[in-house]
Amino acid sequence: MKRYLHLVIMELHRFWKIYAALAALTVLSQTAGLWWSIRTLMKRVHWEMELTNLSSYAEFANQYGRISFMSAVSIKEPFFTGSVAVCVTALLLYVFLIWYRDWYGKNTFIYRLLMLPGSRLNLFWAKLTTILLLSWGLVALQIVLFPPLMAMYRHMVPEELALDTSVFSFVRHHPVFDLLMPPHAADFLLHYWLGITGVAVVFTAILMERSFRLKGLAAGALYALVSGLLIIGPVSFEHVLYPSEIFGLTVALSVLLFVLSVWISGMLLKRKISV
Amino acid sequence: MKRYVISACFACFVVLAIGLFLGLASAKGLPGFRLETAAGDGKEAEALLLAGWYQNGPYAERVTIGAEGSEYESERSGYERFRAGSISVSAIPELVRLTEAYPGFMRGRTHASTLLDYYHDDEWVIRLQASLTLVIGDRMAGFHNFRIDMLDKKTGRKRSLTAPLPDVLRNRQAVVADIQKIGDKLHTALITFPWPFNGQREDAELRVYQISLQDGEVTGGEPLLLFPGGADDQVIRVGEVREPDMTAPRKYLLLKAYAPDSDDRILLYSYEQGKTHTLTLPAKSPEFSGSLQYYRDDSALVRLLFAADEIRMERYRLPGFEREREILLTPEDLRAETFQNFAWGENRLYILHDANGLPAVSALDLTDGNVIWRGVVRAESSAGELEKLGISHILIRP
Amino acid sequence: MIELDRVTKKYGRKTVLKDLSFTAEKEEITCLIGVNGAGKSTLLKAIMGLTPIQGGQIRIDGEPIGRHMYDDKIAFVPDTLTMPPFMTVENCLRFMRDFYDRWNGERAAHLLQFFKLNPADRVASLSKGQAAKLNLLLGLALDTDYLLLDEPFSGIDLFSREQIISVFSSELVEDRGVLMTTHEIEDIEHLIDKAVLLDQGRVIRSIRCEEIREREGKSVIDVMREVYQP
Amino acid sequence: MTEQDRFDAPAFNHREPVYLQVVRHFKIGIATGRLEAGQTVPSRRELAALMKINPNTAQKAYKEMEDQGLIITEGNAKSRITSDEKILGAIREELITEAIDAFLESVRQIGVTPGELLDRIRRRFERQAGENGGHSHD
Repeated sequence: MKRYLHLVIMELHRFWKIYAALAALTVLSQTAGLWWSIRTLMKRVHWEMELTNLSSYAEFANQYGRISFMSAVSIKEPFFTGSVAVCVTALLLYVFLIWYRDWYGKNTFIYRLLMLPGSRLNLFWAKLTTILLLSWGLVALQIVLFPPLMAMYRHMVPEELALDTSVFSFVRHHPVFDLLMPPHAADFLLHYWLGITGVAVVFTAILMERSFRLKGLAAGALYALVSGLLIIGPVSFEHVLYPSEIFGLTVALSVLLFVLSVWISGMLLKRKISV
Repeated sequence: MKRYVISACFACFVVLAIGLFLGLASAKGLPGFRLETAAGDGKEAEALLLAGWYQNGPYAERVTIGAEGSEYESERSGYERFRAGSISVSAIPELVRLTEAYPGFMRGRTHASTLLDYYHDDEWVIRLQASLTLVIGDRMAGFHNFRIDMLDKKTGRKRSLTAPLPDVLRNRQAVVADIQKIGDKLHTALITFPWPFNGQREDAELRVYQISLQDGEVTGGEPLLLFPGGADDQVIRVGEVREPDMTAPRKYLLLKAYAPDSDDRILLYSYEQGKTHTLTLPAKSPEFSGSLQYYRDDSALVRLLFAADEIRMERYRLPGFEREREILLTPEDLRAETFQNFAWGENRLYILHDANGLPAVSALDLTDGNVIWRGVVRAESSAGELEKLGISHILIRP
Repeated sequence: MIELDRVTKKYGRKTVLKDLSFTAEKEEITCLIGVNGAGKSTLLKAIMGLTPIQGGQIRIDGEPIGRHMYDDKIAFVPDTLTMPPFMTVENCLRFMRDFYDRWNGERAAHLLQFFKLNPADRVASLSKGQAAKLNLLLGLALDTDYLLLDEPFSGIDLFSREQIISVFSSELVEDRGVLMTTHEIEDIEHLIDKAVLLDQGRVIRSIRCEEIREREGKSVIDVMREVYQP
Repeated sequence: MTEQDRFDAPAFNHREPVYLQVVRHFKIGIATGRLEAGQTVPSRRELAALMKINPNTAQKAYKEMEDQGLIITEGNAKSRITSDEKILGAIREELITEAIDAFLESVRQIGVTPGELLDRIRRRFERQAGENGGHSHD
C-alpha cells in the first residue's frame, strides 16, 4: 500500500507540467471564449436595437428572445468543447505514454520500477489510479469553473435578457459534458467504471506489446478489439434481451474484462516483461 | 514532503468537488408537479400519467406527471433512459403487462406486428406467428406455416405447435387481424389481398381459420367479402378498431375501413356464429377540424368526434349496432375553456383540458357518459411554475 | 551464491544465452568478461528478472528469483543511470528510501560526499561520470547480499574511474557478492576473484585469478588472449 | 609517515599472484625501515582500502605472512610485525638474493664474464655513492 501510494504520487508528479498546462488552457479558453461570445452577442443586440428602434432590453427580449448561458457557450463552442477535447486527447495519449516513457529515452526508468520491492502489479494499479485521478481532476476543475463562468454571464448579460439555468441543466443537455461528468451519480460511476476498464484493457495490450514486441502488438490489438466487441455485444442483442439483462450483462462483462486484464497484466509483469 | 501534501490536497479537491457536484445534482433541481384529484375517487388518477414539457430556461424538459409526483427525462439515470428507449420494451400497455408477467415467454416478441398476435385469458397466453411472406421476383411464395406458442399460466409450461398453411394463401398476401381461443380451437382471423397487390383492396377478404390446438389441423377459412357492395376501385384502408386490451377474449372481431369520399364502414364478425355484419357510419367531414375515432369493448362500439370546443360520443351496442345513446360535451360542462387532447382507457375516456388556466384531466365513464373523476396539476413549490409547464398528452399506465 | 543452471535466452529466433551455467559466490568479486554482444548484460537482466528466460534456472542462495529478492538480496546497477531526468539527486535518494526497507541512508550520505555529488543537481544535468557515480551509489546504499554491476567503467573519465574502482577495495562491498560485467579488464584485474569468460552466449572459461597467476604465471588478459584469439 | 605512505599501492604485476606481491611489499617495507618491527598492521579491510586490493587478497596475504612468521597475532590483539631478529634478518637476505637472481638472469643473456661484471658493479656503485655524497655536502 505504501509503495503503491508512493508510485501514484510519483506518477502525478511526472505529469504535473503538462497537467498544469491543460488546466490553464481549460480555464483561459473557457473564460475568454465566454467573454468573447457574450461581447459579440451584446454587440449584435445593440446593433439590432438601434436598427429597429427598440428602446429597452425587455422589448428586445420580447421580440427576439433572451440570451441563455447555453446560447452564449454555443456561439464559441470550440472554446468549450475544444478545450475539453484537447484535455481528453492529451489524457488518452498519456494512457500510452505513461508506460512507454519508462522504456524510452536515455534513462530507462523501467529498470528501476521493475526492481522495486513488492508486487509489480503496483505499477499497474498506480498508473491506472493516476489516469483516473488526472481525469477526475479535470472534471473537478470544470465543476469549480462553472460557477465563476455563470457569474460572469450574469454580470455581462443585462437582467432583462438573461435566462437563468442551473449548471446541472446545462451539463445534462450538453452532449459532451453529459458524457464526461453526468450529474447522476450512478451514471458518473458507470461512465468512469467503463472508462477505467477500457484503460485497463489498453494497459494490458501495452504490456503484451512490451513483453512480446511485434507478436504482442498483434495480440494486444486483438485483445482490445475483442474487449470492445464484448462490451458493445449485449446491446446488439436488444431484440432478444431485456434492458435489465443487457445492462447487467454489460456490467458483468466489464467486471470480467477488468479482472482478466489485471490478471493478465500481473502475469506479464511477473514473468514476461522485458526491459 | 511537499509533494505528498500537494498530492493529498489534489485528491481531496477531486473528491470534494465531484462529491459536491453529484450531491447537489441529486437534489431535485427542477420543480415538482402532481396530479391531484379534485373530484371523484382518487384511485382513478393511478391509471394515467400526463406527458408534457417544462420550460427550464432555454431547455424544454420532457416531464411526466402522475398522482405521486413528476419525473423529468433529463433527471433519469442513463439506465432508465436506455430502458425506456429500448426496442425490447413495448409501448403497448397490454404487451408491457404480459412482458412483465411472463418475461421468458415474451422474450424477443414484445412488439406488435401484422404477422403476430396475442391472446390472453385466465389459463393461457397464446401467441400466433405467421412466418413472413416471401416475394421472389413478382411471385408470391406465401406463408410457410403458422406457429403457435402457448403458455399454461398455472404450470408455467410452454407448448408449441406448427400448422400448415392453407393453399389459398400461396397467392395472396395476408395479415393477422385477431386470434381467439374458443374451446380447443384457435380462431385465426386473416385479412387477405390478392397478389400482386394493385393498390386497390376492393377484393380484400376476411378468412377465419380454426386451428386445432391438439394437432394443428386447420379447418374453415371460407372467404368473407370484407365490404360487400361498396368501394369499387377505391383504395381503402382496413384496420382494427381500438380496444382497451387487444389480447383479451372477445366474442366479436371489429374491423373498420376508410375510403376517400365514402362513408366509414365497421364490420363485425361473430366468432360463435361465423357471420359478418356491417355498419355504415358517416365519415369525417372536411369541415370538421377535430378528430374522429372508433373504440370498442366487448359490448359496444363508440364513435368519438373530438374537437377543441365539443365532444360528441355515440354508442352502439354489439353485435347488432343498435344505437344506445349519444353524449354531447362542451368545455363549459367541465368548466374549461377548450378541450386539448384525449386518451382511451378501460371503460374510460380521459379528456385533457384546462381549468382556470391550470392543466386538468376529466374521466368519463364510457357506459353512461358521466364525468366520474377530475384531476388538476399542481406545482409542489410555487404556483408560478405552472406557467412554464405544458401538457401535451395523456399516457395510460400499463 | 548466485547460480545459473543451463540458462537459455532467446530474442525471437536469436539465441543470446545457450545452456549457460556458472556461479558467483558471496564475498567474492566475479567478473563476466566478453566482447560486446556476448550476452553479458542480458545475463544480468535475466538474474534480476528484467527479462524472461526460455530455459534453465536461476537461483540465489538456493531460491528461485522473484520479487522477494529486490529488497535485501540483490541490487543491480545498470550501465546507465535509470532515474527520470526531472528528478534531482536528492529526489533519487528519497525515491530509494521510500521504496526500499533496506536503504542505508547513512551510507548514501557518505557516498554522496565521497563522490562529491550535489543533491540539488538534476539527473538531466549530470555529467557522465557523475551519473555513473550516482548510479553506483543507488546500488551500493542498498544493504543487499549481492550486487550486480553492468559495465561500471564504460565511458567514464579517468578520475571518476579511480574513485569507482576504489569502491571495490572498500568496506562497501565487504561481505557482499559482486558480479560485474566489463570488457575493460586492465584497471581491475588485480581486484577480482573470479573471471567468467563468455562468448556467443556460452561460458568458455571460468578462472580463479590468483590460482591462474600462481600456477601458470598468466594474467587474466593472457587467458583472454588464448581464449578469444586462438 | 602516514598509513597511506606506508602502504601505498605498488603497480601490480598481473602475472604474479597479487597476494604474493603484497607480501613482498611488506618485506621491502620492513627491509627499508618503512615498517618497523613490532608495529601494528592495518586490519584486513583497511589494508584492502589502502592498497586498493580485494579484501580477500588482503586476507590471503596476511595468512601467508602469518605462515611465514612475518606478522604475529596474539589473542584478540591487533596483528603486529614480528620483532624476531632472525626472521627480520632473513627477509633482508631473501630480498637481496631474489634481486641478485633476477639481475643475473637478465645479464646472463648478454654474456658478460663474472670479472667484468663485478668490476662494473663496483665502479657504478662507487660513482653513485660519490654523487649522493656530493649532494649531501652541498
